[in-house]
Amino acid sequence: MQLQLSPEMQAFREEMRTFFTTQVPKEIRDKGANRHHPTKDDFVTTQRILNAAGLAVPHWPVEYGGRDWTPLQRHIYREEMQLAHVPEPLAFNTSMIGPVLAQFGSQEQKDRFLAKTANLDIWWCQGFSEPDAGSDLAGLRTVAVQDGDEWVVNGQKTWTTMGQHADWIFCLARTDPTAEKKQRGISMLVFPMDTPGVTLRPIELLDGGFEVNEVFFEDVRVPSENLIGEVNKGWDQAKFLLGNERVGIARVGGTKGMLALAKELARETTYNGRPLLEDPRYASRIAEIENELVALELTALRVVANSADGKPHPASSVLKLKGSVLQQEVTELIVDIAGPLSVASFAEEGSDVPDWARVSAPEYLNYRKVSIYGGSNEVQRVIISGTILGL
Amino acid sequence: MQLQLSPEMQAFREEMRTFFTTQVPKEIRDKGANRHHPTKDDFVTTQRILNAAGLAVPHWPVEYGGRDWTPLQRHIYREEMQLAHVPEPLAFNTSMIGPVLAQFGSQEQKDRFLAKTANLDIWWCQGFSEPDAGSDLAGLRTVAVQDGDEWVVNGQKTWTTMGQHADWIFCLARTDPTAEKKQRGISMLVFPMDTPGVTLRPIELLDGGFEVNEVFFEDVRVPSENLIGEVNKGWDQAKFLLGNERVGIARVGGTKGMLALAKELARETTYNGRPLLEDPRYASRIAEIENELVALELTALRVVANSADGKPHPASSVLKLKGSVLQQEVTELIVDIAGPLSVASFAEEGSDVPDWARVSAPEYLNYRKVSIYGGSNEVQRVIISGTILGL
Amino acid sequence: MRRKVTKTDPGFDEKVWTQLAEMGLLGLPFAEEHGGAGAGPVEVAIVAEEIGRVLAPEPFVEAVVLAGGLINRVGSDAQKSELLTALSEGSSIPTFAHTEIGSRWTPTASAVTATEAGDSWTLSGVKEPVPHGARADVLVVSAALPGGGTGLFVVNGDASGLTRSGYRNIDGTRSANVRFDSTPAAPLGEGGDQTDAIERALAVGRIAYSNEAVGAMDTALRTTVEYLKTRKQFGVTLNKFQALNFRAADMYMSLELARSIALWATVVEMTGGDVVSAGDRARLLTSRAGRHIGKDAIQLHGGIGVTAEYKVGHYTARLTAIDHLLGDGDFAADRLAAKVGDYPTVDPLGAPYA
Amino acid sequence: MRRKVTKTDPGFDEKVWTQLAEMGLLGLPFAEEHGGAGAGPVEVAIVAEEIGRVLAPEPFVEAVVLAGGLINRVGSDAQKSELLTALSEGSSIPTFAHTEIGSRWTPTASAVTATEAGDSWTLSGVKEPVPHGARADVLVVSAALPGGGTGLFVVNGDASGLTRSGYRNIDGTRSANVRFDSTPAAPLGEGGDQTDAIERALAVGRIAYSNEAVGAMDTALRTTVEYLKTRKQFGVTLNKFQALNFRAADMYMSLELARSIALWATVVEMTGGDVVSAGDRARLLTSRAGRHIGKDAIQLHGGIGVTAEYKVGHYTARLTAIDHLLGDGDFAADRLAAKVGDYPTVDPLGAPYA
Repeated sequence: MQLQLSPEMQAFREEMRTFFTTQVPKEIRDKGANRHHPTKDDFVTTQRILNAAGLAVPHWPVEYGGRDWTPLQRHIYREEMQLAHVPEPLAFNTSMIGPVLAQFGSQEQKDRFLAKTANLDIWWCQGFSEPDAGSDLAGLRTVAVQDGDEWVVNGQKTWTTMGQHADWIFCLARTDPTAEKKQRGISMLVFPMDTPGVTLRPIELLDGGFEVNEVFFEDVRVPSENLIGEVNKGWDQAKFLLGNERVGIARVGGTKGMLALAKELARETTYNGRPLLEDPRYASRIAEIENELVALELTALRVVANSADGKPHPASSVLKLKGSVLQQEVTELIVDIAGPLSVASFAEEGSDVPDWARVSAPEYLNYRKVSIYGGSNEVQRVIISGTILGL
Repeated sequence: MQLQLSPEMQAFREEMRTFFTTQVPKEIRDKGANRHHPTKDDFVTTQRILNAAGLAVPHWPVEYGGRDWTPLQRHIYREEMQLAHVPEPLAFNTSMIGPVLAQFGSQEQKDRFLAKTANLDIWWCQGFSEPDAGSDLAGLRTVAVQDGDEWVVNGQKTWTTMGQHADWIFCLARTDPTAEKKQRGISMLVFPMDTPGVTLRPIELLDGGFEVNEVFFEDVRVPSENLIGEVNKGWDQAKFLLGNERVGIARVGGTKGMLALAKELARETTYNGRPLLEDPRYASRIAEIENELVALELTALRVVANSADGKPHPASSVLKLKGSVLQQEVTELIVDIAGPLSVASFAEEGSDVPDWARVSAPEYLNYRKVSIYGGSNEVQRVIISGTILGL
Repeated sequence: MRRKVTKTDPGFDEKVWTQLAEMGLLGLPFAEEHGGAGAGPVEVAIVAEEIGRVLAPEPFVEAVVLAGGLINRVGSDAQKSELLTALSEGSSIPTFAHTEIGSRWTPTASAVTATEAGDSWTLSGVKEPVPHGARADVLVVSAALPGGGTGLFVVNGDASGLTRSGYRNIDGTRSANVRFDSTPAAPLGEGGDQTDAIERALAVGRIAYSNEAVGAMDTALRTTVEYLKTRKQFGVTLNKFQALNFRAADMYMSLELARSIALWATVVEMTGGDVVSAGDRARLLTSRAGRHIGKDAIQLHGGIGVTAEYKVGHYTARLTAIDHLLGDGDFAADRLAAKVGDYPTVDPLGAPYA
Repeated sequence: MRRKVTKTDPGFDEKVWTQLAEMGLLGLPFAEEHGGAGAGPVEVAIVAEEIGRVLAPEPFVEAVVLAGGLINRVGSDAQKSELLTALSEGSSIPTFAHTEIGSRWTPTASAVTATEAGDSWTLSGVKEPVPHGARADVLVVSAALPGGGTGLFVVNGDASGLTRSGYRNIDGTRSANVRFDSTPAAPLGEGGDQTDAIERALAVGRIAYSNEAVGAMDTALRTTVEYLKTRKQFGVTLNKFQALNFRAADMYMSLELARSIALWATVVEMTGGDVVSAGDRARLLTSRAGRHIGKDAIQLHGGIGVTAEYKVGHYTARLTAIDHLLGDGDFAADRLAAKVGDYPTVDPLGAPYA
């Protein structure tokens, strides 16, 4: 029952907190605090600072820059980073393709990619989802056909987050269309985004931003050495990768920071002369969210303590589910604090609407995604009822 | 868009209100107001008063005591009755077997039963549900085998409400076990509860009361003339009957009365010297329930206006669903108003806990049933998504 | 189509606006002598619901119900004749400039003040966000009066000392920051304190928005149901997943309850009942229902639901905007809660429709 | 079995109580010199959770944690020695007589007043409902002091001027109306105002009840899951209905979050943190979770869930009682809400465990 930090871990936490709040440029962290998306440069700058300090890929094998931390240390590291509004190391690099390369890649592939991946010299994007295969990943239709020393890839991916910034893509393709089970006959290929035949179409989201893309492949020729792991065994790597994706998905630190912001905003916003923070309804709404957040943080710690050899504990579905709900509740709270000002989302110069109120509704709408991506909350309920409860 | 009462209907409502609040003994209505169950005598006394005034079975055919009212009039009649805490005419008699007899019975059966059914000279109970067939009514196992002029019934029923008061039972039994669809081969039989081979076991409920029973049939011999309608066509009658069961299930009048009581209790109950009714949390909780109740009442009126020839509008599932949820919310509200006194459910002489607080928790627990019986809320969602939305 | 229109100013289609005028919809609730059609709240509700159903970006509720409604109720005959005729013809679009930074749905004004000099009035201060405030030809402005109370004034779009900075809202419609600097203004009607008229106008606006929201929720639900029937995942259409169907059933329940109360509030307005409390009731329930349906419509669609390229998310965006323009659900609940102790039961069917 | 035991007074099994004493559980948190085991809050939590898991009607939290805890914290050495030894041995059951008709979970008393005459004290007034108040051998009674404040007193079960009327509670346990009529009483410990000690005792009681509730919720969920796996309807087991499985998944989520916070509050108590606020946090979440799980456990069972013959409804009944004995979720939420502006974030992992 490890629900308190030891003095060592308190010190470790202090160390992380100090690093993040002093070594990462304030202007980058302020953007996060004010609910603005980091730019590509912000991501790169931050990750290189972290990498130089050995803090970009602590969960990787030590030989490639990892730190051999306990799950608890990784947890503290992640939460402190979120709390400090530090843009996290690019998940596609550090949580997805990096660990896959370290686990499944050839020595040549490791040497070629891992250091650059850790330092964000290569910006990776993910080519998994397809238009007709959302939650049903294994239903993918993109095909790769062998032609001499090359694979020829045709098909379409979607929901490719920040694909517009990416140098390389890691991508699942069907390499054996005759396989009996649809999970078999899939392989993982990596290739540069400027390979001939690759085109990218940004998808505008409800908040007016462009963070996801469609990626089209038309006779894209990929050298055989760019296949990761064994041919037709790509599903193993996908499962390994998606398991990592759920780590840290509770996002307690990030939500805490948002809730602290909401308190400040509710203090500054008045109704009939009284700050909303003193309105029983708002105060109680904050108290309820905050209390669930406490419970979520403690649950995350229990999960961390019980997770063996990097495999996600089944209860991590609870973290994803509740974590996404709480994130959404805080964005909704902030829209409500903004009240009539929340409509003014794309206000320009000449407007007196404060910035936080302008971004409130776009963020609220954008955050609907957090219960959809990375395994929708419906998928999490399937996991909980099936894997945990045995239903 | 008939969301207001015409002067004629206002007058009709006034007439009903006056009758119920002056002709039904106050001591009986007070029991309802104080959340106590009516006794058998209360039911009988009330129904005979109503019947004498032509108000027990207004929805029946005119020749058997009906009033040829519009759906709106029936709606007003029902709501006013609930609002006045009048024990409603026994549903088993007036909404279930009565209409079935009027629709499917032989002339002999009508003459034999209908008048006594309207006047509660016969108290009927329902033998539909079985231990292994709850929501899945058609899965019933009770069998009736023909033997000369008699049917011999064996099997078991359950959830037989107020069966302990009943003179007769109407009951579904499988009369053709070889029928292809399980809905076919079922017949409806009626017989006295004191027929040899009928035994009854009361089931204690969480509130300590006995309102439902198990009924066992062991070689119960029923004369052939007691089969209602055609043999093996009992499912038609069951569907007809269950359609009627959902009428009035919104229970707006009853819930309104409970909410009015809750307001009074919240006014009398103080915390730190302030009535709970002035506590923003309680006031707001009451306002939300009350507003949904307004919406439910208006929706009931829309459904009533659109229901053709007695067939329930599919949206009546909304009434059942929301109606049950609101009933439950009010019972929960009253438990919370009672606070620490709510535990004292079976307090006796010598206790200072007011009566309303004593009955609050038993009623709350007992009311969990309203989202289960008469087609559970899950069944209602199946109906809405399937029948209305076409999913 | 809508996306294209809302990407460029004024955020709606001027041609469609002209068509609405030709169909007589812009003068619907006004007297024939003022160019109107002399129709009632029920007809207005039908139009508002249709606006919501197709997510039309044209400012029907804002111009006709809110601004037009105030002119019609408070304005002098001359003002009605001029302004309502022009509105009905489609030649002049009015708006109600009332919201101020820091005000939360109150019927009073404080950031804009009115000053009298001789026979004439000027206004100074800032209103924001003002619906389609940059495009509007004429503004009905609430302002703090020198002797207390809140007055209503008419300001022409080309008045001196008027600065307007428009922008796009979350739902694709437009708002503006509107600055008054000793801007000439004419009192609406007889002048004086109009707090009650504003409270009533806001209530009527809440009812109209409730009807618009019902239309939007209806389409959001229909779109979702259609998606569940056709979208395949794991080899079957989504409606094979009972948990999803049940959520659609709950959305239907929310919609029908909201529809009932929006209809009813419209009838209350028509029959002269307590429109302020009916407006709160409609606002409360359509707020709760709008959030429920708006969120679940996106969730049941999955990723496509949050894109700007697919329609369902825009319905959620509009529902979110409606939810905050004239008061959110909590605001309405608090106002109703303050009075629950005053009566034992609500009788929505009885006169005068309390 | 439990039904039979709870049908007759004292509502629990005296033999089981003796066994609990023999296992050392009744003296768990007390010093060895007072017959106790010298264990900490964690061990108490484990027992409370087990009590909840099997729905034992024995008043462990009421006698050991609440009454025993107060005696242990406030009592004199002599009182501890006498009362805690007797409690630990199972020979004397104490109770905390604190709740009054009209009090709602406050740490103060007003309906029972204490009067001093010479060296001795008497109490007059009524306490109700007092947990197992008719059976209790000794009562720790809160009373308004002559000079203000709330004191704590020890009253023997056979004291003069003591009238006790016991009855059955909704969950099968017992309460009583306890009347004091110039009843002789001894101050607990040094006497004087004990409001803070009472507030603390209530907080520790809330934490213990949270652990008991977690145990009860755990069984309620397991029972429901088992039912879904085995009960057939429409020819298949209920777990073929995704909508039902999803509800079980949500129940699991509620349970695990509640379990985390109950564990944590126990650790806060152990390490000397802010036990009052931790008690409120645990109370809030276990209240929300208890209602959610209690209701849905019945709903997913269908008709059998509301019968007294099947166990699941009794878990809901106990959860309902726990939810109202020392403060409901709204009560806890209001107390936490009053302070949310005092700090930016909660850090449950840092000392002193705010």
